[in-house]
Amino acid sequence: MGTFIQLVFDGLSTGSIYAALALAIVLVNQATGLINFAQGGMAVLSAYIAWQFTQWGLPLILAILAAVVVSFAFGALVERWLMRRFERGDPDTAVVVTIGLLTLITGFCAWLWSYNNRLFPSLFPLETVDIFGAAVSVRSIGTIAVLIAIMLLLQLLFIGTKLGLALRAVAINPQSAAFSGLPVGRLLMVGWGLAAVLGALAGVLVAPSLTLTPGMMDGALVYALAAVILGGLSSPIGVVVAAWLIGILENLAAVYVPFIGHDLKIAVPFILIFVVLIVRPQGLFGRKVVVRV
Amino acid sequence: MSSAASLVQKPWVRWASLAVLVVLLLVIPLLFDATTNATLARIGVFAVAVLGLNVVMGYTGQVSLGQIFFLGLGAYVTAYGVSQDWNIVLVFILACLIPAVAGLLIALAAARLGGLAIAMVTIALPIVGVPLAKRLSEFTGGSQGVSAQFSDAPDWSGLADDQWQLYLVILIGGITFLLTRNLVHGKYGRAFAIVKGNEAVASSMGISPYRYKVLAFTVASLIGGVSGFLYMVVIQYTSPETMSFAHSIQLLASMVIGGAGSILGSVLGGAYYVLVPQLTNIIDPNLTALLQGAILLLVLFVLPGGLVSLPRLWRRRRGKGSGTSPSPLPAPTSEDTVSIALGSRGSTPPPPTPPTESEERQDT
Amino acid sequence: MTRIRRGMRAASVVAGIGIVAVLAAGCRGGGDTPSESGSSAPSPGITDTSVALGITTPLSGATAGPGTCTVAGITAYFGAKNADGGIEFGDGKTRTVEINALDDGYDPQKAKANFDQLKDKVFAMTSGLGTPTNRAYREAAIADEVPQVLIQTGDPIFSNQQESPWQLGFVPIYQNEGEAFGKLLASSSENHTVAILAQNDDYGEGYVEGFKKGIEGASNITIAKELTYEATDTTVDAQLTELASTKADVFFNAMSITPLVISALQKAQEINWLPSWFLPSNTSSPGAILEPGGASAFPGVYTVAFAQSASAPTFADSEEGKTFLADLKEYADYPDVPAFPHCVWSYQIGAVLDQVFQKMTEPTRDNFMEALRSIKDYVAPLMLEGSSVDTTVDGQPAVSSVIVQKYNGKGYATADTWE
Amino acid sequence: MTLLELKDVTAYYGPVQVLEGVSLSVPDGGAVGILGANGAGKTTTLRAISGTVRAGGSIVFDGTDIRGMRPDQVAALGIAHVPEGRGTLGDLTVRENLRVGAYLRKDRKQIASDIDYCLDLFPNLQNRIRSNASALSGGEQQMLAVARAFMAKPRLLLLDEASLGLAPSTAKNVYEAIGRLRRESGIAMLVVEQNANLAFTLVDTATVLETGRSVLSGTTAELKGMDEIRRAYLGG
Repeated sequence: MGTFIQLVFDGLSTGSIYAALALAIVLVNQATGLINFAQGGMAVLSAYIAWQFTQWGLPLILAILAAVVVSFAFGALVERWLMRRFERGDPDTAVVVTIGLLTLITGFCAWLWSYNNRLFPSLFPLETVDIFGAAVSVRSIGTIAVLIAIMLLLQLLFIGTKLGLALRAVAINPQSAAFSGLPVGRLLMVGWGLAAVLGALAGVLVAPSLTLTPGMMDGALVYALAAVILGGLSSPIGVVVAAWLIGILENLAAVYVPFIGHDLKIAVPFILIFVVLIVRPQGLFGRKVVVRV
Repeated sequence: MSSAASLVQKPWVRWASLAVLVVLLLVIPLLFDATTNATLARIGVFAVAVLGLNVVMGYTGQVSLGQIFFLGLGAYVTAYGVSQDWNIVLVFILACLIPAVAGLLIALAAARLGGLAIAMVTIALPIVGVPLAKRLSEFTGGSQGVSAQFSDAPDWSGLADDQWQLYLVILIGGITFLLTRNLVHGKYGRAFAIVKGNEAVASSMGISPYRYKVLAFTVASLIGGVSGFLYMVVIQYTSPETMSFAHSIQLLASMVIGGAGSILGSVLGGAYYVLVPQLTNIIDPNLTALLQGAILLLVLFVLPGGLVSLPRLWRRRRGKGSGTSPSPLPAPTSEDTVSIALGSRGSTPPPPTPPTESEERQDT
Repeated sequence: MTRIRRGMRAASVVAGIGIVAVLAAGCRGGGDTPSESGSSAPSPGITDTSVALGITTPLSGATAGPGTCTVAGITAYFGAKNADGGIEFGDGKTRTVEINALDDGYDPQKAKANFDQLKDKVFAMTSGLGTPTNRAYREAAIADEVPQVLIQTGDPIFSNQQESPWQLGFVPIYQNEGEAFGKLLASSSENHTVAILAQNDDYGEGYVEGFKKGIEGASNITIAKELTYEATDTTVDAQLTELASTKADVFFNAMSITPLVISALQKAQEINWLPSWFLPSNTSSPGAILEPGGASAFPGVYTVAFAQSASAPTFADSEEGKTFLADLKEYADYPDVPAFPHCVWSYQIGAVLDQVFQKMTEPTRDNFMEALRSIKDYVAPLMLEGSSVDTTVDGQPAVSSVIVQKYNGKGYATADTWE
Repeated sequence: MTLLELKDVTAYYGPVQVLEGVSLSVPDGGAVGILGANGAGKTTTLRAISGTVRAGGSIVFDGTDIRGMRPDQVAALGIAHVPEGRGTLGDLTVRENLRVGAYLRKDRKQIASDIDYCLDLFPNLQNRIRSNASALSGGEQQMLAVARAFMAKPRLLLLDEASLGLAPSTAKNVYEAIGRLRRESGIAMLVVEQNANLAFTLVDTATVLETGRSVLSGTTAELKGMDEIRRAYLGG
């Protein structure tokens, strides 16, 4: 029985890595209607910036805060000078632009900090705590806790605040939003800036266990996309729950389903998507979109 | 200026240019050394792969990130066929059919889903394909991969291996391009375009989006199989790494850079896929990712419609210069109004880039 | 005829121009046809004053870390030698060594393309990382008679002279490392149950195959469970949990991804499963892996090595270690301590080639291969005492003898018996 | 006191000139109609005012020249534009659409009571308050568009073809509600409308456009009296 619970907790902490990235992807999608393939790359860049600050002697907390501020500015500038030109064009081109941005950022990190592994200090100590017979490290509990906080904040932002509403209005119809006085340009920049902040938090949470390399988040990107689709593009809570589900079911399938095993467990999220979307095309929690022709 | 436009309409000019192209394709392999022939052959392989992706993505508007899986599958079928000493023509047919059947089965299930979900299902193909290839090692040679020597030049041809391989690529690739051109310029192509434009409108016209999406996927995976066969003709070795997810993303980028939804764009896309890594290797092998990202963004900035829109853009710039451009009254596209909405106060907005046909957005 | 419409006209004209333009960009490397390498005519890539070596290796993508090292080490070694005037060849001429490295991003077709680019400009290919990439141009290298030697892959096919006359591996084949540890474990007096976690490719399979050969016939060793993982996985926690449930007292670990080994060491402690560990040579460095992983918590951590680990604390103080790090910084623009062993191995490959060049009597590839296969009992720099280079044995790479080491909290010490 | 003054306003779509010279003025609290055949430049005139198309000539609102300003800056000055096609924010609920309308306002309590006022003004929206705007009928979306514009507490409302695509009875209801809105809030209005009869129930004066030029203007009574106006627009 201990193994089962252990696998569930392992799944939760792995799922949290995917969830953190997925939240950033949802935020960009809600604010600009785009799927940002470079979200993982931007998270890695933020983690490198935080790492560089620690090398210059800043304590970890301050380094992370500084990196968060720099990431916000970087996200806003990327929107203004790069993405703005493609937001209203052909969506395939916009996706490839984000792929170009991902390659460029990975190359930039490799050029500045090399492909050598960098050890990244963790906010949380390594000790473990016993929960229902499963040993769970304080670090993964910390990651899950921070993640839940971000998720609730994001949910509040979108449903409760004027800014969240404005971001969504701009994504749906920027001209109509402008007629109500919404400063469209600035809001798009804020949307990307906030997503970059989310990405930075994801990067900083994950770097201690994955060690900092330019391609650190590439593996998590696919899982994050799966979580975004499974959870529904419009619902932060849905995406986090979907990411946890993927993490847990992946582990359980690998151990308990004979055919799958650890090499094919990566197929689990896709089987999940298939089953769920056949039943509920808008995802587990997304709102049903009725389009009148 | 207008005489040049009418010159090109005359039938004999069309025939002459076609003849020139055929002669060029026949002579080229004999002109250059082995290295260049090998590069050209690889461009041919990936031009066919990008062409397949264009059928399902450029022309039919469905997002597919799994095209490299069908290339890998075609390559494995070829390698296995050669290792069993089957007749080469049978091997080629299987290399086309098996991926096509796989594509058909996947499409039958996936085409029902919405756009982003189809993208996710196609992402699963390379990501699950690599560990699966390792697991089925008795067919695929597992992680060591498998090589297949079957494309050396026969003695009667008097050609060097690289020339023979390039001719094979030109012959098979050329036929694939011709058949696909006729498909997309014909009845099916129009149906694909309508499905891409608006599925609701398509079904109201009696065109079932589901049926044409499945057809597009199946044709794309068949062409993927052809490119897999040609991959083995040229590289003569394949391993699970061939169908890695990173390559699927690069194929998508090459399709867009070449020019989505265009036959010539597929050729340029194949050339981009093969030549850019060689170019970055010349500049500085340690900066591959930085340079490739920069080149990708630079091209998209200058040519959002891809390389294939270069002649049109160049003609328009020349046309605008002489001021007599008879451009029709452009409808107030969303770019004009939105760029004004986003632009800063008082600055006259950048001249609205006229939307290429792939960027046309209905102005709801 | 109606099929040939306006579209065809534009396509054919521009395609013709397009192909010619593409050629101009593509064919700048067109050299002369390969000269018949007669007994005395010099092979390509070598002149009286210099020799060029070619490397195709992953300098981008997931394996760029070790890939960059495969170039840095050899560049550092020959950078230092070139600074002292170059290397005195067996034929009396002193030549400087030039390294031409190209990135293949661990993609077989790019590796073959890079080989096509380099084969007429370099004397020999060397030091490239990866089984699929090296296999991709193996047949072409044999057909063009271009040496593909001292490459960084443990795939046994490259060290079989009958199958690969123009090839030779450098690092011990994976089976050797697994077998050495298996024999040591079998020599222990008590009974042991072993849990195995191996990378799902030729690397992992080779280690497990060798280990099973090493414990053949040993009644006191039983394998409790054998699992695999994917090189692209972000974590192996689930596998660790499953293996821990077997309560095995020895953990045979064939993993080549540094972050995953660190997280495995941490995870085992979390679920308080404290077996003795075996780690492969390229993921056992004290500084980069054992310290962050908190390895001192385990009764014993064994590895197999033939070269010193760059991040071991004693390394930086040793004479050879200092010169290595200095050369790396000055000639290979690699400023900090590498987290991967491939830098040290690449440096050693340079040293072995140095010996071969000194034995060559003619500037031809055939003569080079003869000299290459005649190195015996050569202790390259940074090698652990007791291991040496021996290229004379068919079926074995340049380095085959390996020493089982035990981690003593700071660095490694040779372990002759299992106490 | 004139609230809005247009003098010889020109406008271009790319290289093509659409407005050659439009002049009109809207008194404070007044309601002016813009009549004209299809393509006369009615919608483009409103776009020139709200800054969604490049314009020449002078456009002065309450003393400040607003030509060349961004749409959101024009909106911030108190001009609300209900665009052709209504510009509904489909994925947002009716309540969320109304809250977006009040984006620039800080008075939270007043916003809540204004929402109730809108629901009273347009009863159909009352039971659709929670559903997505995309699920509303054409008439309901038009009402929502006007309500959203009102939520910004503008001084001038630009209405573009409010009756387009609506059944005659629905169009009448919408115009009655707008008439009530004008009486109770005193907002000035500039109304583009094909259906002149409907427009005349709301506006005091009107200007007629032909091929991008304002040719004549007058009170509703004067215009009704003119034969060519009756023949051209009133089906007389």
